[in-house]
Amino acid sequence: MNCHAQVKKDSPLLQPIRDAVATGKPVPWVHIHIMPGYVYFNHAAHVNSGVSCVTCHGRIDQMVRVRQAKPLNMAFCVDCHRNPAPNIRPVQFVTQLGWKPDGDPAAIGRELVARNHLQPPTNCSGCHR
Amino acid sequence: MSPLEDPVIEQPEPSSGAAAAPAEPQRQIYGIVAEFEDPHELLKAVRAVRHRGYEKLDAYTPFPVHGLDRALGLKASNLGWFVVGCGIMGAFAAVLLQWWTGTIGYPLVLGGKPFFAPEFATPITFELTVLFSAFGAVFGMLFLNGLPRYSHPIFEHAQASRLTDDRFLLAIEAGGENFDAEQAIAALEAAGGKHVEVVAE
Amino acid sequence: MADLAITRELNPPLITGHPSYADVTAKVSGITEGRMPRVWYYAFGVTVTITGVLIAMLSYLALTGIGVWGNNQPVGWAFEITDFVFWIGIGHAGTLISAILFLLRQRWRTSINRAAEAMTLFAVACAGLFPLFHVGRPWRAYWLFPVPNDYLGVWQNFRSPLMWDVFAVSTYATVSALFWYTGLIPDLATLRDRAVTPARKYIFGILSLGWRGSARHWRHYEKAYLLLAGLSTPLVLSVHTIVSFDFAVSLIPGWHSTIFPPYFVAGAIFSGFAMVVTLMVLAREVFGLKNLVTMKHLENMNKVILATSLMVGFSYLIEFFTAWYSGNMYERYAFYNRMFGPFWWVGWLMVFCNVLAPQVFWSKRMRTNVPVMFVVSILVNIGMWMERFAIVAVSLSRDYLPSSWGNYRPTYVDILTLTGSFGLFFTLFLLFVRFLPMISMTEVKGMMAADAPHQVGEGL
Amino acid sequence: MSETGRQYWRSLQERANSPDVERWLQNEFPEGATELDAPSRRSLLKLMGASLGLAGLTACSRPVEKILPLSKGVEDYIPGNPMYYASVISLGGTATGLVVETHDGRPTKIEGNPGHPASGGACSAFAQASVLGLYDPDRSKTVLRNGSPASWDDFARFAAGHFDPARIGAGERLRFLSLRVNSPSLEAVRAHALARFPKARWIEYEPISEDEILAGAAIAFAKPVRPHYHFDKADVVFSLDADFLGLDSNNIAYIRDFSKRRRISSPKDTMNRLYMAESRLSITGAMADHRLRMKTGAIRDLALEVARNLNLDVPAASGPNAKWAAALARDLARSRGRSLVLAGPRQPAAVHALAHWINHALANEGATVTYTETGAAPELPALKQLAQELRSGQVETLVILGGNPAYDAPADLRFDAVMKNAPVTIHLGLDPNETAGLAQWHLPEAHYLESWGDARALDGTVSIQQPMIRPLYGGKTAAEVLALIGGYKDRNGYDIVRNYWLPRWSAGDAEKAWRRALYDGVIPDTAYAPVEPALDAKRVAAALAGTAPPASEGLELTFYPSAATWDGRFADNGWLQEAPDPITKLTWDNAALVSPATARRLGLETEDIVAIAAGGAEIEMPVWVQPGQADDTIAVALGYGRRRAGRVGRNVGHDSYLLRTSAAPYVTGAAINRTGRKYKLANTQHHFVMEGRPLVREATLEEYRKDPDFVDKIAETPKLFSIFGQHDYSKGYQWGMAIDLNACVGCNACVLACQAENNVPIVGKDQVTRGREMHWLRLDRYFTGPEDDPQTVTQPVACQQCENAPCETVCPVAATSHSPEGLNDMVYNRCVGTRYCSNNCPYKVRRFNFLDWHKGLQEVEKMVFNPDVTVRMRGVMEKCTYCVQRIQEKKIQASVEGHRELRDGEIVPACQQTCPADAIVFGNINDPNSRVSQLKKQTRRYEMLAQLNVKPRTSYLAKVRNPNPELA
Repeated sequence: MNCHAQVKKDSPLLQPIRDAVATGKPVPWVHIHIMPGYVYFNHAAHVNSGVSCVTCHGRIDQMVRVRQAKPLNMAFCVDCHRNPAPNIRPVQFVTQLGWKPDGDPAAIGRELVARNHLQPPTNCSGCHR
Repeated sequence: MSPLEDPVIEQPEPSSGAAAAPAEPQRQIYGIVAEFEDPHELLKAVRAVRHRGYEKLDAYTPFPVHGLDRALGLKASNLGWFVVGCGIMGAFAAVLLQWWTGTIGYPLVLGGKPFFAPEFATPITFELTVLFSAFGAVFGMLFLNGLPRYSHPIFEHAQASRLTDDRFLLAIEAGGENFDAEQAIAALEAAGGKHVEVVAE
Repeated sequence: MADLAITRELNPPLITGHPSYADVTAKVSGITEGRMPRVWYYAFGVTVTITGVLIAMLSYLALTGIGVWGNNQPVGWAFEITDFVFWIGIGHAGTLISAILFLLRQRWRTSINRAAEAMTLFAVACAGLFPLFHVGRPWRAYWLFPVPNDYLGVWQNFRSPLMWDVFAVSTYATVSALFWYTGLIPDLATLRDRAVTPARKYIFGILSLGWRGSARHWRHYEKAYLLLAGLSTPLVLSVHTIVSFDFAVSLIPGWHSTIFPPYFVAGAIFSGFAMVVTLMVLAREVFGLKNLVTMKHLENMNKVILATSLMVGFSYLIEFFTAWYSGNMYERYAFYNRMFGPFWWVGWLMVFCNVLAPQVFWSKRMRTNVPVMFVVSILVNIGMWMERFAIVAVSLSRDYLPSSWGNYRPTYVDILTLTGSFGLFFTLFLLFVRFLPMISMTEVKGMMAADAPHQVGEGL
Repeated sequence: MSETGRQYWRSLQERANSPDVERWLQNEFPEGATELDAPSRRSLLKLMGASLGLAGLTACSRPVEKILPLSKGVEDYIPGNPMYYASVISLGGTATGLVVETHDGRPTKIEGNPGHPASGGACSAFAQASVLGLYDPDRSKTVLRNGSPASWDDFARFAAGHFDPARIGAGERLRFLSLRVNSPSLEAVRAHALARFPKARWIEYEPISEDEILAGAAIAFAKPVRPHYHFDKADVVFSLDADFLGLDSNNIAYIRDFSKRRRISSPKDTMNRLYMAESRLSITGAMADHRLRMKTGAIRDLALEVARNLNLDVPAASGPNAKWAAALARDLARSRGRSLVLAGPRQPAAVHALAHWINHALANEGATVTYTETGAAPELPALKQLAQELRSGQVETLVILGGNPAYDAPADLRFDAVMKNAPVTIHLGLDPNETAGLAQWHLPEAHYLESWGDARALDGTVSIQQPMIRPLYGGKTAAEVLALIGGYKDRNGYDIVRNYWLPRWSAGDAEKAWRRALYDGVIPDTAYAPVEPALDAKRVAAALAGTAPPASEGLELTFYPSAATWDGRFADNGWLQEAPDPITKLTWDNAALVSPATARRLGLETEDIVAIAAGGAEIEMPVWVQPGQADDTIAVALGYGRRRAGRVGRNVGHDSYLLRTSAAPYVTGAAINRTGRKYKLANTQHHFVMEGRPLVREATLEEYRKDPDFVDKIAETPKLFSIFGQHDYSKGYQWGMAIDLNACVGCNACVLACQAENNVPIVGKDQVTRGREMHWLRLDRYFTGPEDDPQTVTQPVACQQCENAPCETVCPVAATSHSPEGLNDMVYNRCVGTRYCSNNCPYKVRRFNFLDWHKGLQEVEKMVFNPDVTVRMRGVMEKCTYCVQRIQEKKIQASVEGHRELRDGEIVPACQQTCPADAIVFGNINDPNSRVSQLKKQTRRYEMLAQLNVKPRTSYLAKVRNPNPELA
């Protein structure tokens, strides 16, 4: 509640959160981006390599109700793993969903891929264990 | 004819003589049809009728009569070309499938083997070649014969129901040059044909 | 004319009793038109029941898992693949008779080729069931076919002999079906023209594709038939070659053998002909086709059985020799184990049924004796099944690491599934003889014409 | 981590607030129990939700698409990332330090604590499997009063009245019975309780007793000191029937020390020499350079013979092994101060005393053997007296804190019968076992992974036992119950332990020391100080003279603890039940082991049911003909045939306690008769001969020195070539493994570690008999030499990660393929299950899910699954992948930490991590300095079946034995 102790103290939208804090019962979240059990996706690995949220989750910030924006199927993952450059950006911008670089993003991506030796796995155990 | 040769599938060599072009302007009648009881009579009749200058003939038999196509002056079948073409297509498709999936589609290292190699591509290439050729043979044959076809004038003939059993029909088709129904009927009767009928289109 | 005289001496008429064209039509079509003999209904009742058992077993398997079979570590393949190879083998005789003998101008094939082809189709259908259901997740079996999918983006492994199998077997099934149907078209037209009920007229009208026996059509038809025969011949040889690759390409002692392709093909023809004899002996007794399927037919087939039996026996010898001569301890043990291991009786049964039993056919009295040939043909079928079992399961049970050697015991599901596949085979065959001409009238008539006394060649 | 340790506990406290939690857990998630046959991590996610927000869960009905976060965050905790806590496990009164991996509040994997003296980073098969016991659905879930459910409050009310000093007085008729106590805090609570009831008595009893060891020391040194052996300092070891690498010691440090002296890197290196005399072939015997099989009773004579050769003044004894004994004696004498003689628990006290004497004579005291004074005393006499008192009705209240005496007390004490004579019996136990069934009160005990405590290792070092999860079924520890009974100042385990230790540290940094202790997993300076007791040779000689020479004829029956169920307490642990016995390879059963010669003489065959009569009782059990077993002896494992146990353990095997008397707890005469009936035994290896195949390669030290390349001579490998060009594996990480057959003792720890790490299912006895066991890593065991007296070799075999993998070539759907790092990837979700890969695998390491092994699994059982590994469904193939999940985890960590290079030894597969002998080494073979590369440089290195040109990534280092040239 830290911030919301002041900001929007009594917005009805935050009622569930206040209840949770009051009762200690967690807020039940709806599971939108569901991966099959045999797929292992690690956020740290992607975020720290400069893959933005928007790449897989779309413009969450512009969604009134969150929905799955990308197919998130194997072909979708493999495409990016084969050619990550277009989806790589400086790590500090990964959370800026509307990030518009000055200059060609792909070029920036290629440069980052080269600098960090990013070699996303395309073999099976990269995601299936 | 050699002793072991099977008359049923004797290879016709190309013969000269006017081709029976199937494409003809609409006619009122299909032609004059006579019935014969055995393939030898039929052959005799064919020769006799052609002797009188009738070229646009067709015969209907319950089994392939040896020598009939030459007697009628039909050219050898060109089905073989269909089959060769399809076979090549099959081989090409097979190689493409195995090469593309192995090297472009998703290259995977399997058992330390190359992504593509003729060694392991051979069996499937062979199989698909045969498969496509077989399709070529069957569907090519149907296509050249204009089959399947719902109906045909010949079935109007009184003895038509026996042409797949034990009767042999000879048709002088209308539309040949100097075709004349009366003379045609005479010619067939002279050749010993029974049930000589004018069959409508 | 002289050469024709010789012809007739070398090839006495294959059709005895001088029937007319109409007689042939009536006799053959009659079977599909009239009532079946009572024995047919009994037989059909039995086979349908057995087929029911097959369906029950396969459902149980699919719902529960491969564990309902006796398979284990290390015997990953046992009954199911044995049955698969067995049925594929059976199928080969049909193609051989219809295609290879056709190309070799063996005119005696004419009265049996239709039934033989049908047998091929039904055998392949039975064979196909096993690879389909032997996978752990049958609902994923379609992954074995290269269906494009954007979703996964992964493809099949064309280095795998199993993949070659998929193509070989499906091609074989398709081409056999086309060949069979092409041969049927004129006879279907005959049935159409004889049909009295509108239903039969309609059905056969559709099936015969409006065939009218035009001379112009015959010329393309004969060419197509010839080409199909020409294509089927290498195909049938390739199919069992590729089936044998499943084993030859692996590295398991007893599998890893270069003589498998010819060995398997010979075995296939061997077992196939045995099955044809079994079937034809029954068919001619039940439907009184003694004039069409003569003793000469049966004798010729028995000669083929004898010849292929010798080939198979020779292959056995070579296999053992190679193992011994290689000096490879693993190879040597595999074959020692085949004859003297826990499954010794399988090895000896296969030698008895496949190599010893057919030797009686050296005597003409034996190979023209219906009961004898019937028994031998059954023995050969048993022996060939045992051979496949010895190769598939016995080799697996003891390979490289003694620590991982295992044993194998089939469960009742294994046995009932095999039995059920016979039910399916015979059900299909009985339906075939009931509804379709089991002998090619067109070809028989054509041959009668050729044999007719007052031959008119183009010599005139 | 000390921080998080505390934080974590606090968060547990926060969870504790809902009584519904218990109820909900008791009916084990009835609603929406999801099938795990679909490899669904989602169901595990739901579980994560469960263990995350137990309190919340009780409120909602867990719809599939809901996930629940913690309502209050845990410091340093990132959902999905594992956390590691130090703890400790006790078995037979000695402790092993652990590091426990927990996923979202669920302990899923046990590892050894590198900082703990008894562990050194490794842990035993029992410790590895103990995590499964936590989730056993058949554990005690509620307090039972005369068999009907009650609550802890009921018991508290009862206790308050019953143990009121006003009523019970000084406790003349109060008796406590517990397992061997090695917990300082419990001792404190006990002291308090006994102070309150001065006349009460406390008896400790472990069925696997050390009585003879202590008695032997008492003879030699006039006090029951405990010997500690230092195998790393010993050049020559003579074991008198002591299976110190296996079941006669809970201290795996012995394996580590011993294997240090077996590991050699060049022909110049020296290694120790092990002489072993025993009746049953043990894994120690399998490691021995010289092994004498003889009746357990005859070993006394051998020891005397050796002693005489060392000029000790001992009674004469004639043995058939004069030459052997003489050579051994010379060998021992040659290495004064660097030799070691030890005796096993089955040997009489006098033999132990003699061993001490020999060590004394060889100046090994203080060098290879040291002594500590623990105050431990023989247990059996006390138990006998208790039984006597019970029989004569002198006991009013019997409090049994743990253990199962009704099942495992010596049969002649009839404990199950006399127990009833006590008007009030209270039993605290993990599961409702035989004793629980007879007790008036049964109290559910807390598993060590869910409760606070502390425990001493063999050398005295104390570790704090941290809980990983709140008690699933509201169990309590012995200390807590005793605190309740004895009115101790603290009532819950946390306070008892914490308040016991805090005062022991100087006030200022007590809190810091406490956190330090939690973090390190050991409390510094708590080890016992070694004592140097004076040996009294005369007493030893007298004792030896007193012992009768053994009965030479007749059958001898010996009992030994089971490698699966120990003394029976692990009977409900499916992992252990299905783990093949290291020697017999039997699963799910015990059997009467007899030698081939004896079997021939008695006309017995494996799987014959025989009636064994001993100690006035007779039981029936199957025979297992075991090469290496001494003639005219029968060996029977204890701990089977549990009558009252969970679904897994009930009536598995045959109860041999029925033959065990207090007079002869380990060795007795027996008669054996065939019944003519047969019994199906499930064993995982049927063929023990290598058929002359060069699978395990070995040589003597001499041969090795003469020809360092002997491995290549054993099997000529043809020149290998491929018609295809080979793929390039020269760049990046290239994973490989080296297994030193010389160090491996075959203790099964790796097998269990692999099972726990990779969610390897158990299939049950019936399926094992069908040859469908699922272990990814197996120990192949071969015998060489004569059938009756063979030498034994053990070889761990898992997927060899062939570069030219035959399995990959034949898979039609490419479900198994090669990674650029040389791993043989297996994609379970792509597999259609043709089993072709397994057929074509020359090592037969692939395992197929013939059936749905997870059918009917309860949610609580699913909590043990490692969420980093897919749970395989039926119909798919599975196999070892060098723990690829651990490789990926570390690679991701490295890239997160600035895309750095991985360090050698950073990635450790489960089998290597737990191996006490450090026989398995994994690493990057592209790095010439990595440990694995170094090992692969050795001349002992070879690959199994290399001639197939499959290029396995796993190499083996040939076994080298060090026989005494005099005995060659």
